[in-house]
Amino acid sequence: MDVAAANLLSPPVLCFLLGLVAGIVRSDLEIPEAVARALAVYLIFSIGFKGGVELANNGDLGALVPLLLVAAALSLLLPVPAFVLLRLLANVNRIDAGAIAAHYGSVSIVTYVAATSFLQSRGIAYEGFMTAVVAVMETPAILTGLLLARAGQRGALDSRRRWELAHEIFANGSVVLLLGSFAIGFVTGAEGMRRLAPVVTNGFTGLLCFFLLDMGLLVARRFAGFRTMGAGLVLFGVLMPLVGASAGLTAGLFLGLSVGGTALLATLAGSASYIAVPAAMRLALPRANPSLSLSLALGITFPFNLVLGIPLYVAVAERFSGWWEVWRAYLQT
Amino acid sequence: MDVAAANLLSPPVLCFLLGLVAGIVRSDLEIPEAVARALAVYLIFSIGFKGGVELANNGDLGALVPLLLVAAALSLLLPVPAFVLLRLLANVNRIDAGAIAAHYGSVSIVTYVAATSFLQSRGIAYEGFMTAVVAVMETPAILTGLLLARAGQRGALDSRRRWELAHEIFANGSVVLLLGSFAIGFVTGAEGMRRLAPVVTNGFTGLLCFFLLDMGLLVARRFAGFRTMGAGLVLFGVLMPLVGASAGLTAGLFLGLSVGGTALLATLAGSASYIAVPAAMRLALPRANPSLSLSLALGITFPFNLVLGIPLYVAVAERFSGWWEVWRAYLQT
Amino acid sequence: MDVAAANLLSPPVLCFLLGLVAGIVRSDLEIPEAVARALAVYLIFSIGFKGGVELANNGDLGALVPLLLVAAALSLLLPVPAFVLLRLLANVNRIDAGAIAAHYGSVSIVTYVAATSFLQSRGIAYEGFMTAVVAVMETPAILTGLLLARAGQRGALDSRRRWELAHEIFANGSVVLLLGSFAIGFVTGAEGMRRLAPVVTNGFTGLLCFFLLDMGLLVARRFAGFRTMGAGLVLFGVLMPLVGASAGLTAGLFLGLSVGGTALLATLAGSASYIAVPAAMRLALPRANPSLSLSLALGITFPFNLVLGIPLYVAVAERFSGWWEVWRAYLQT
Amino acid sequence: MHTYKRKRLEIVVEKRRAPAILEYLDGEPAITGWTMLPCIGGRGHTGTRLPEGATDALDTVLILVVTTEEVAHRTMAAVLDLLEEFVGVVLMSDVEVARPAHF
Amino acid sequence: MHTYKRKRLEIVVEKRRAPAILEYLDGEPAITGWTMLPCIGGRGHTGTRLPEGATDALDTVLILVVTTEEVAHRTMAAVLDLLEEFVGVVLMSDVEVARPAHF
Amino acid sequence: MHTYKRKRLEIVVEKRRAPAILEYLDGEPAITGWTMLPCIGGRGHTGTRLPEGATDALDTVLILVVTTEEVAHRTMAAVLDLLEEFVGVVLMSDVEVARPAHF
Ligand SMILES: Nc1ncnc2c1ncn2[C@@H]1O[C@H](COP(=O)(O)O)[C@@H](O)[C@H]1O
Ligand SMILES: Nc1ncnc2c1ncn2[C@@H]1O[C@H](COP(=O)(O)O)[C@@H](O)[C@H]1O
Ligand SMILES: Nc1ncnc2c1ncn2[C@@H]1O[C@H](COP(=O)(O)O)[C@@H](O)[C@H]1O
Ligand code: NA
Ligand code: NA
Ligand code: NA
Repeated sequence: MDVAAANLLSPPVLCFLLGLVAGIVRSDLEIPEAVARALAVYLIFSIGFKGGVELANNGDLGALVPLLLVAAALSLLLPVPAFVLLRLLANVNRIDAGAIAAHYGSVSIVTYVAATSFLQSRGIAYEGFMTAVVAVMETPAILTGLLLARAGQRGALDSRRRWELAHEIFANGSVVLLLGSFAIGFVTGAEGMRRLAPVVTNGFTGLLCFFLLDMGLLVARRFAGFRTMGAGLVLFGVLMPLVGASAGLTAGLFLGLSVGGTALLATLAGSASYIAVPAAMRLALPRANPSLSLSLALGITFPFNLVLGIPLYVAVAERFSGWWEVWRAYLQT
Repeated sequence: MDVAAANLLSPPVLCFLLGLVAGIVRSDLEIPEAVARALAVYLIFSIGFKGGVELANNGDLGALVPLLLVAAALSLLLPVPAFVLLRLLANVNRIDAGAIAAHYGSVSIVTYVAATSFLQSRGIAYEGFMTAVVAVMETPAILTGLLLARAGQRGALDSRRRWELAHEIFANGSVVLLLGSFAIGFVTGAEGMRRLAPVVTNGFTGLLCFFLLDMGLLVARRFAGFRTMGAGLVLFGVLMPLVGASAGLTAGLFLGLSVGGTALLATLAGSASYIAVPAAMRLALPRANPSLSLSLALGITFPFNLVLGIPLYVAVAERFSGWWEVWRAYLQT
Repeated sequence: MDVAAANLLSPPVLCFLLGLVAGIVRSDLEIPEAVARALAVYLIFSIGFKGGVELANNGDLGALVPLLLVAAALSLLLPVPAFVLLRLLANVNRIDAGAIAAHYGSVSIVTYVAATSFLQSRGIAYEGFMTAVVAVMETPAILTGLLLARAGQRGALDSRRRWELAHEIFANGSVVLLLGSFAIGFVTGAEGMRRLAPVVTNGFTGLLCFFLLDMGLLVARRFAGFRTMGAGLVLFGVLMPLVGASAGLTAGLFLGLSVGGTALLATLAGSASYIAVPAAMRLALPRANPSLSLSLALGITFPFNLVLGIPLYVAVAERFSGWWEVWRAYLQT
Repeated sequence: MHTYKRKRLEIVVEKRRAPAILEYLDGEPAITGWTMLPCIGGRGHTGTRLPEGATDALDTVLILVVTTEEVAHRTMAAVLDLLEEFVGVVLMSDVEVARPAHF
Repeated sequence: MHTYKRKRLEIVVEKRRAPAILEYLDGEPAITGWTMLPCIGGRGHTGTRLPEGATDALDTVLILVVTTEEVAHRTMAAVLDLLEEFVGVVLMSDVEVARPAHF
Repeated sequence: MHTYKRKRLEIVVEKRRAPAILEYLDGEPAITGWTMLPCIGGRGHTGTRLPEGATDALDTVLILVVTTEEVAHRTMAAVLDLLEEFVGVVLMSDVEVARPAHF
């Protein structure tokens, strides 16, 4: 309860709500697109860079490899329950279901950023290498979503299209930027941080606020589309993050991550992409309706996670953290 | 004299002059529109947020309600002398006169920001809730301007248009943003400030400089239109801020505001809107010539206030502050 | 070697390389144009302002006048060897050769900025008035380039075109901004710096990183054009900066500049403009192929200087600094 | 390639007025789509508009609609009606398309 | 002023698909040039697109090509082919130019 | 809806050259207006232009003018003259308008 209030009353979440209200009353408030896109670049660069620096400073990489494998597996597998839920709950065609499933297997970087910002304001630590997890979870889901959408269809992708798609997945702007800034942080370490801290650290919360203000405006614009969407889809939009987050929580506890790390893995698994995957889907599944997946990922799941999900995942992680050790100890007695 | 020099030699005013010079020599220097608009969002958010935090910290709200009422009355009434002056001094038609009058009843947020920046650099205190005054003064003038323009005309606005207009007034982007950020500042208080200070406080003067550089460029572009405007209109552009500021000064002294608060109220009353009102006028009075009102508000009154008006209002407020108490004491003896 | 590694592993250069890699793998990573242009305004303003403040603080202007004269002469004369080299090495027509030569006589502000950033990180001092040198070197080369291109042609520019061109040269955005911000820094001095430091100083390296990320993306896009360009031109792109830098080094040593100042003069002389001159060339030599000069200046010379040139010039300046005094002393014995 | 005749409407309006036009287009079942392009300036009976920096009050957009001749005439009349006293122009011209069902 | 008849093609496609179209145009020797304009929204069979803030996945552009009638027909067919199942429309109309060698 | 025939000129020029063209248009009393749209790239005899990041030296714009046939021909000639050796193309086509006094 306390956690939820602390989240709700933080400047970033309040800015999101301000944007939401402005959008709902159809205010002409607007953050120019060019600036919103530059802010996205800034946020991704900043978390990548900070993750790399942290890894360089506390180079405990022991837990990293299993974590990355589990994270990739989560991204690869989560589209399956998403696809099944979509076909059960809503009257969505195969192609759209596959496209939506890909969004939910992948991750929302801004949701992750909001979660780290919340953890920091609460003084809860998390593993520095979590940023690498974000990068690893971004794209495997695209493959699964594509397979689900195309299963049983006549032709496979021709080789040209397959190449275009592989390219889209690996050269996706947010993946390249995240990995690249991570590497730069790792290479330049404390000295690099000293030089970039005023921009990537001090300015972070303030600029996140402006980005979330814009997100609120966009989410409100999506609301209009809900009437035509049906209750089944809306239900999916709040159910699926809980499914994903549960998987992420379990994995985090199982891997023995810290409370913060577990909450972040849950947040990632429970979030849905709206930067990397929508772009890839335009090439992978051009016939899929982009409004549908964006309305779900941006209009329902993002605000759900930002306002309710994140504090919930943190609270649950706090509650269950250590259980695994207890259980293991119990088993060994 | 000293005050005027201090104002003139401050980086924000010098940046405005640099923009002005660049514009006058038709340099191709340019701040991209998208960035100028984002800077406006930043400035409005920052003053709103800081005002809210200040109010939360020193919650002396006693003087607030009468101040807000007086401020709203100023905004509602100032279009009347503006309208009369316009009809007397210049050959402006009814509709344009009403539109221009609305601009002058409302306020210029950037002029206000420049005034607070100047007060701060001089170490002159002002009431934290002045930001609420800005919000309250933005829109009442639109109604008066509209009534003046339409007086004696056949049809009133039909109900659809009336609704559109009411919406434009209350959901106007800058009003929503100012009130919203004020609320966020008030709710998150000192802790919110700690997190946002690097952006909303430390970066403020620097970013204001860039915004004013762009303003200088825009003002210079307006200069070309003056030839066709006539001396009467130009005269109006420097006379009306003095009329408004006098009313604001009187009101501030009467209400017992601090020196800084009085100077700010004068600045607000003496300034003319060029963000909120031009937008509203496109719906309220689409036939009004937008070039005319923008040339006046942006091309004459804004630079006048920025360069001469602000230090003048501060000097007068310093000179007369306390007179009201003296006079009241005198009356009571 | 050490110097080269320090340069290569600094965040700004790594960000450039990240952009380069992203561009080469054709990632969809993008910094919106409007933001890139605003960042350019920011960088130019910041170095101008800081230069002005420094000059106000340590007002040793003795060396300034000869330095400015020498710098202007470098800008005016360097297009000549550039033109000759182009005609010798590559099959470039007169007009294009003149246009390219103008770019190489002029300077690249971002290269200069990267060099100062590198000097600062190494703790190497340089004269505060070097920024004035940048301003002085920007435009004389345009005249020489134009003369070289037009030599032997029938008609001279008609008077209207000549006027347009003079205007373009003196009212060029980057020249006006650099001189203007220099003046503002000089006038407001330490107090101005106190107010603007969070933006123009603390934020500098971080924002430079984003700008260089974008530069990397643009340079990579230029690579595609190299196939059609021929080896002669590519060779010119790395030879000419060495010619220019040698001239700059010699001049710096001769003038008795500090190590940092000498390295900066070499960097300026060795760099090629891609903001001021391309704009002027559209009016001066509209028939010149802009792709050619930009591909050279941006695609070859800029990365060459950023990655190899700067540390080389610094190392050489360190090595030879003081020789001139030694030699003079020797001559006098 | 065989082509089919259609009409092309171009509507220049203030950005703040565009939603009213789009709402009309979206409510007309015979119209299958539209495309909106930004303008960076213009001149007409209400004077010259150039980019205004911080305010987007004077921004205009161009809305392109391809549809059948009959619908185009009806839409032109309706849009001119919607414009009322607002700023704007409507242009019509001939166009050929390859996929007739699409427009 | 004497003018010459040409055809004008307008191609509305997703920004991410534009490079494939431009590559085709650049590879066709009979086409002397093109111009690309940004769109800020659109509606068609695949729904409504409005600016999406941080992601440019749904951005569209308009590509304008002026060429001879024969080449225009050929290009229209080829571009529709390239579009496959991708989003987009192709329009053709008459245009007059003054410098025939230029197009 | 009854319509009237007019001509539509489209002028693609470098952004830095646009003021000279607009100045001409504003000085021609028979021309009642124009609309300017931004371009994000183009190809022609002077090579390919794509967005250049920090410099706007290569930016182009499209200027749209609707006017009578006679004025259109005169304007086309004048604009081509103004372009001299500068980069740019001028297109003319038919257009119908509803309010003849407006153009
Ligand atoms: N003759 C014209 N040719 C092209 N565009 C025009 C013309 N007249 C008006 N416009 C456009 O329509 C807008 C509104 O025109 P108006 O309502 O006449 O002020 C102008 O800002 C221009 O963008
Ligand atoms: N009838 C139309 N008129 C103008 N533009 C259209 C029309 N139909 C489609 N478009 C444009 O083409 C894009 C793709 O259309 P579609 O493939 O039908 O979804 C839309 O987003 C619009 O920008
Ligand atoms: N055939 C064409 N079709 C469409 N636009 C063209 C064509 N040729 C040239 N352009 C446009 O006009 C600009 C200048 O052309 P040019 O002067 O031939 O280099 C190009 O950058 C294009 O934007
Ligand atoms: Na997920
Ligand atoms: Na006022
Ligand atoms: Na040089």
